[in-house]
Amino acid sequence: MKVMTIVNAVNDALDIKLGDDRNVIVYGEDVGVEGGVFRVTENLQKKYGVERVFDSPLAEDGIMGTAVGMAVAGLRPVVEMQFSGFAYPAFNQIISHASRMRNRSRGKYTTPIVVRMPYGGGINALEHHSESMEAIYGHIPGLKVVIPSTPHDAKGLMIAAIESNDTVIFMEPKRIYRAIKQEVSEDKFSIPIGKAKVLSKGSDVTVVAYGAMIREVQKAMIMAKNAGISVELIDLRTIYPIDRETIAESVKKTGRVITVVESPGSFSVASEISQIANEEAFVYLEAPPKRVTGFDTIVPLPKGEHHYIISPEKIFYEIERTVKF
Amino acid sequence: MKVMTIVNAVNDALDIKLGDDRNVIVYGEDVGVEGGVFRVTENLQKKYGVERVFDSPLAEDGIMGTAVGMAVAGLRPVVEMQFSGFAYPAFNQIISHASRMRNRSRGKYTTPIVVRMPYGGGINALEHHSESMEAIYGHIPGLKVVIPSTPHDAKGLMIAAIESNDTVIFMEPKRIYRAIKQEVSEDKFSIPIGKAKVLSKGSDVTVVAYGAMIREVQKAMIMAKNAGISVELIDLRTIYPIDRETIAESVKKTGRVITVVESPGSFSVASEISQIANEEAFVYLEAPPKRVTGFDTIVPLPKGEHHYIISPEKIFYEIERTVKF
Amino acid sequence: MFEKYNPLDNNMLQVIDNDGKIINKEFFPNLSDDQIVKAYRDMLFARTADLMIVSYQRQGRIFTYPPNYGQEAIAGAIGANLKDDDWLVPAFREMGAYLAKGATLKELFLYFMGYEDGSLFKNAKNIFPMSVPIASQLTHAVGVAYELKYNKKDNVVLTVVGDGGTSEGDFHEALNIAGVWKGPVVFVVQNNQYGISTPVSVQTASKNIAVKSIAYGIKGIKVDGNDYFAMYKAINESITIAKKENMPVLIEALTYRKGAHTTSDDPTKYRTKEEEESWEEKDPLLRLKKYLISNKLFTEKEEEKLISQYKKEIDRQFIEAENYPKYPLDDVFKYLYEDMPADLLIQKNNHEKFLKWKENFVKN
Amino acid sequence: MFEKYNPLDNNMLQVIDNDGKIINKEFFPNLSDDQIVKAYRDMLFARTADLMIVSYQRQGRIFTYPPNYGQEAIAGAIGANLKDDDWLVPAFREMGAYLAKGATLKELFLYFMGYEDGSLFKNAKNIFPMSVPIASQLTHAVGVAYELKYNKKDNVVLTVVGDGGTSEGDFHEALNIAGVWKGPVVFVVQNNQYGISTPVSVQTASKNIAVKSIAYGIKGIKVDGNDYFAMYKAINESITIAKKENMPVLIEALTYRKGAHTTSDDPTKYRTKEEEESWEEKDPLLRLKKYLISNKLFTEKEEEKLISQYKKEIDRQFIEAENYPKYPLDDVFKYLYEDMPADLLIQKNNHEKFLKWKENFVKN
Ligand SMILES: Cc1ncc(C[n+]2csc(CCOP(=O)(O)OP(=O)(O)O)c2C)c(N)n1
Ligand SMILES: Cc1ncc(C[n+]2csc(CCOP(=O)(O)OP(=O)(O)O)c2C)c(N)n1
Ligand SMILES: [Mg+2]
Ligand SMILES: [Mg+2]
Repeated sequence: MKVMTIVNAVNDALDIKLGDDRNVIVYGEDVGVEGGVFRVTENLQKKYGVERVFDSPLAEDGIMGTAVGMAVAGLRPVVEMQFSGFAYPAFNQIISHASRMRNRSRGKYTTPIVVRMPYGGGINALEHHSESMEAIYGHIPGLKVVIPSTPHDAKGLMIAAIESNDTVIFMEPKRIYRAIKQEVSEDKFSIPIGKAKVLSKGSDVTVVAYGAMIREVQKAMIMAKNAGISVELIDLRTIYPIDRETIAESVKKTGRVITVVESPGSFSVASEISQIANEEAFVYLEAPPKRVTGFDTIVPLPKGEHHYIISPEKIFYEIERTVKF
Repeated sequence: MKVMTIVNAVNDALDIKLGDDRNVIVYGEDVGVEGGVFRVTENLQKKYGVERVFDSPLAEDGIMGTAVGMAVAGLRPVVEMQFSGFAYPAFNQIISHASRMRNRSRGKYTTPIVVRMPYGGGINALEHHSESMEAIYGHIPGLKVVIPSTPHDAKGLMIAAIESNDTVIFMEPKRIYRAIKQEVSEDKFSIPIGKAKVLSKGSDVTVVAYGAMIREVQKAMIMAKNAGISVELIDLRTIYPIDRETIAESVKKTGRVITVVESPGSFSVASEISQIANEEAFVYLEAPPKRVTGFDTIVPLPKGEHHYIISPEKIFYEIERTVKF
Repeated sequence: MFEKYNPLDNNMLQVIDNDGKIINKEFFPNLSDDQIVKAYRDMLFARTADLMIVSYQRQGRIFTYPPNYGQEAIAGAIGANLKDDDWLVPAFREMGAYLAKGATLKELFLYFMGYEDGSLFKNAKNIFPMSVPIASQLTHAVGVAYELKYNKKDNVVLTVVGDGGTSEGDFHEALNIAGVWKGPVVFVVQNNQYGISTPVSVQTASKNIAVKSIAYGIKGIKVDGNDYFAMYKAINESITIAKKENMPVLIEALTYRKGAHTTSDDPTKYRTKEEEESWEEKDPLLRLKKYLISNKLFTEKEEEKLISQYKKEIDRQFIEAENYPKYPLDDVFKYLYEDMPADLLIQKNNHEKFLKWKENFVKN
Repeated sequence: MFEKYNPLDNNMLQVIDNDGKIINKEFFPNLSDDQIVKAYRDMLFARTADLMIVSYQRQGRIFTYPPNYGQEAIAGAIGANLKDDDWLVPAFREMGAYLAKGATLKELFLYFMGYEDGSLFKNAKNIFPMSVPIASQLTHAVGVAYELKYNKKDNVVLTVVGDGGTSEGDFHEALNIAGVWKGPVVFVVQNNQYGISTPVSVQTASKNIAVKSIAYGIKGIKVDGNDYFAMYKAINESITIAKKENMPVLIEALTYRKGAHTTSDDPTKYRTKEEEESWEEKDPLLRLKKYLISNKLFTEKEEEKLISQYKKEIDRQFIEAENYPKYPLDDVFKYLYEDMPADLLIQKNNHEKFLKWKENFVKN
């Protein structure tokens, strides 16, 4: 066991997979010499050489397109989009090829690609550096979309992502890249993609969240506890394929569900979770499925970001209202 | 009044706006000489000249980016993406600039752009020619997303879109491009963006749909009528900003809501409508808000498309189940 | 070759003239008479199939199809040069190359009839499915080249795009990255002078397309795409250089799309009869046939016989394709992921439940 | 100029050497002594501000900032050439050009402090906000050029991008479309040899960046970006040609980013001291100052005085920016659409309700 941040954990996972599979290739903007602007790929080029870990030209479409080609030819590329806000030039390759090659070729060709991208707000960044567009990826057939919330999960999910023969969009909550430290096994282990995790058992209300929002919900849960409210917290971990079962089971028990996401609320993961509750647990619902989300606005620049960011108080406020409904 | 198809109606709207505003510029792949692969821009180049209606290079990113530049400089570009499945190279310009320039420049610069794109399945097309990705655009702050279902609406909404100072994604249901004929006024008129329309009053269940699905719902409504079920049909017309009020009012009355969309169901417009029903009319709900959608798969090639396409029977089946819930 | 045909001078590699006469011995490719005859027969087969497909389409027996008519020398030369383990990353207008790689007509028919199964190319090695989003395939080829280089394979990847496709950002990113990464990749631009209705003059103001290689530090050459020998030679040398020097090459193959863009297109809307006619004598099959006949390698009679034989074969495969089993519901779901997610299974099951209900409903 | 400095020959336009001596009279720009002194003072102001911003950042008083250090001649020459009604479509590392167009330092401070208001440039005409997604601004400039041509305006649009940005598809689409549409647009590539940690050799294998103009049928030239006179001359002539002939021009300005990529970057990770030092004598301010001093137009004393005067002015504006009013909740919502949609209003109202609740909650 070793104390790791999410940065360390992802780095460790990449290290392990680079070590045990010669087909794993890591590239992207500044991931080689520099080790990534967040240092997630630090030291990997030194250890595995410039052929396996390298800087690409500043060309996201090209990064993604070459990854599709490499993957079809048998490699397992793990590419980095420097920020999720800069992944859009790669969108065509993601939606038109990476997610479709398997289906298009009736399984003859697969695209075992991991697309890493730091996402989310709360780091006082410039425009385009704070967005959370996971719902868009979730809506694209053929993709898996994974978001860890802890170092342990980041490592296990990253290993699973690299070992998956499907394309995985691996979104890293940069706000907690270094904020959470945890003892993580140095061995190779993986966590199944598509399985949510019940982080806390509770009886009054189910809260579904993921990524950096988990920590905020946990803060809100202290307030809830003081108010005598028992919260069941589910860490979704995978946006798609979504774990209906875990959500359904919990909502059937609590009769109430709140989803907390950083993104704009309309057409968000929160809307989806609510609808799953409708479909799976309607007769159990004692209050409307609730969403706590960002506004349907652009994430403001740092001086305005506090307005946008979801506070523990806001989460607690909605928990209380939902429980009192 | 004149009998028009949606193709005619959009053409007429473009004609009127080209006629009354010198700043309107129409361009895209094959929209000039050819008049568009669906003939939506037919004759416009002849009438308004090659400077105002013209063929662009095969470069969607460039089409969209130049439109942003033109718009900031004072023009009102109406660009065509030949199919919505080929709009993804323009995605970065849409999400990073067109939708943001106004907010970024604190209102100093606006981007009155209309992005026309035929979308949707049911025309026995090659891959990428049948998709419905409106939810993705709906999730992007700063965009308006419009989908007409009749020639009359197509004309009025297109005129409103061109006159709007915001960027409008105007998605045209190509399956009914020529299938629906309707008397439409030859005068200039506009229909407000953001307002849904109640197409049929009913009391047992609310069905929300748009685009080519309206006609399918109407077929299902005949079956429903035979089964003694009274359906209230809402044509959403605008995906964003969404008309909560009209939905809320109807669901409060009927207590039941079904949304019919062609896209994959997860993270779809249907999930959003259900959540709006939860938020606005929870205590009135007598059955779980339901979605009738495409599968979370890639639209199959023509020989498999009948599996994917939503039939009136399927809609009726879900109406009946919801009413009997 | 690349020095002599410097695209900056707008020179074009040509080996035979419109009468099939050799006008450029130096670059006549190293091909036996048998190989040349085979090349012609392959092109003839492709053309015969192409024309038949257009008429199948008119009969409503297949959906939209992009004719290859007039461009067969390019696909032919590609197909003749690629080894089994070489990769082909196609666009969608190079049937001859598919067939040479081992795809069957039947599969192509299935594809245009609307079955994904038509993209499987069961017995063909190292060939990508057709790529519909213009130019998006080019970066795939660069990724494949990376793998070939990484694993020190003695193979090449060849990819194809149209003149219209050169306007896309993908074209730039692919060629630019290829220039930096190096690797055995050959880019062939089929410059058929139109992207649907849009002439190449609307696509770019560069002197020609081959010259764009300069922007990427790779080699480039403009070739008469209707001259089989020139195309064969250019591709052959490019493959050699690409493999030996890990040097990407851009080939502009100048040709003309004699047919419509697709079966839903009407070219009379945007080009003149005169223009179309001016290309008749440059027809790639005509020119090669003239060469063969004047060298006593082939006769019109043989051609007639071949065509009727090909027609039978093509029809046989077409009818096989028409009798292909129905598209099962399962096939909509089962190829998206290695393991079908629970959500998809639920959706499938629900749909099957509905289908059962529907059977009853329709009965009543 | 474009013939003499053909990028194919890898020639570079230079007017003064490292000692500030004129080595190329032919291309010495038509500038009065006063204009030259003003140019130097503007560059000095920009550099002084730049260095102060970096130290403000270290003090935690602003957020991430991309230093211009070492590249001031390019922005200076741009700024000096653009008229009020000309358009500037910037990237984010050309402060001098912003200021020349009428943006204030205070606004730039606000931007880097995290206010969108800092992008408003209240009194500056025809300048786009900074563009963070690399290279995405280039097509905007082409659209602006379309408008200028369409309305027969006698103006130009100039846009800026980095060497890294030339790898993006946007670069290609912008220059290619500009070549086809023509129009008065000048593209300036600030080739500072790095995109964050990535050297330009990883971005492209082309001989230089100016040579990429050939791929688009537009004019191109490579210029010493640390030579104010060369930059002025190149931009001036390019603007003339762009306006007169509707001919787009690509200028590669060769320079060196003496500072870090941004204040969060540490260049020692990826470049050597020797390399950094080798650029010291090529510093654009140093060279221009040598010219001025040897021509008796300026003294070190004046410089000292100016710097201390500038520092006061910069600090004044900085403190003004620091005292800028709080960012109201309304500002998050009100600029997205011309009329606020009902949904946004509801979201704002709900949030305000929560804030009221929170006040109480925090009290208890
Ligand atoms: C990204 C994208 N945009 C638009 C289309 C629609 N489209 C199909 S073929 C075509 C023209 C292609 O021209 P070219 O590259 O010259 O190839 P050709 O058809 O002439 O072989 C267009 C615009 C598409 N398939 N993909
Ligand atoms: C599309 C996009 N991808 C990645 C980034 C992250 N990023 C910011 S600056 C930069 C390097 C830019 O290099 P260059 O174009 O040479 O400009 P310079 O910073 O040297 O002025 C990168 C990769 C971005 N802003 N936009
Ligand atoms: Mg073409
Ligand atoms: Mg740079």
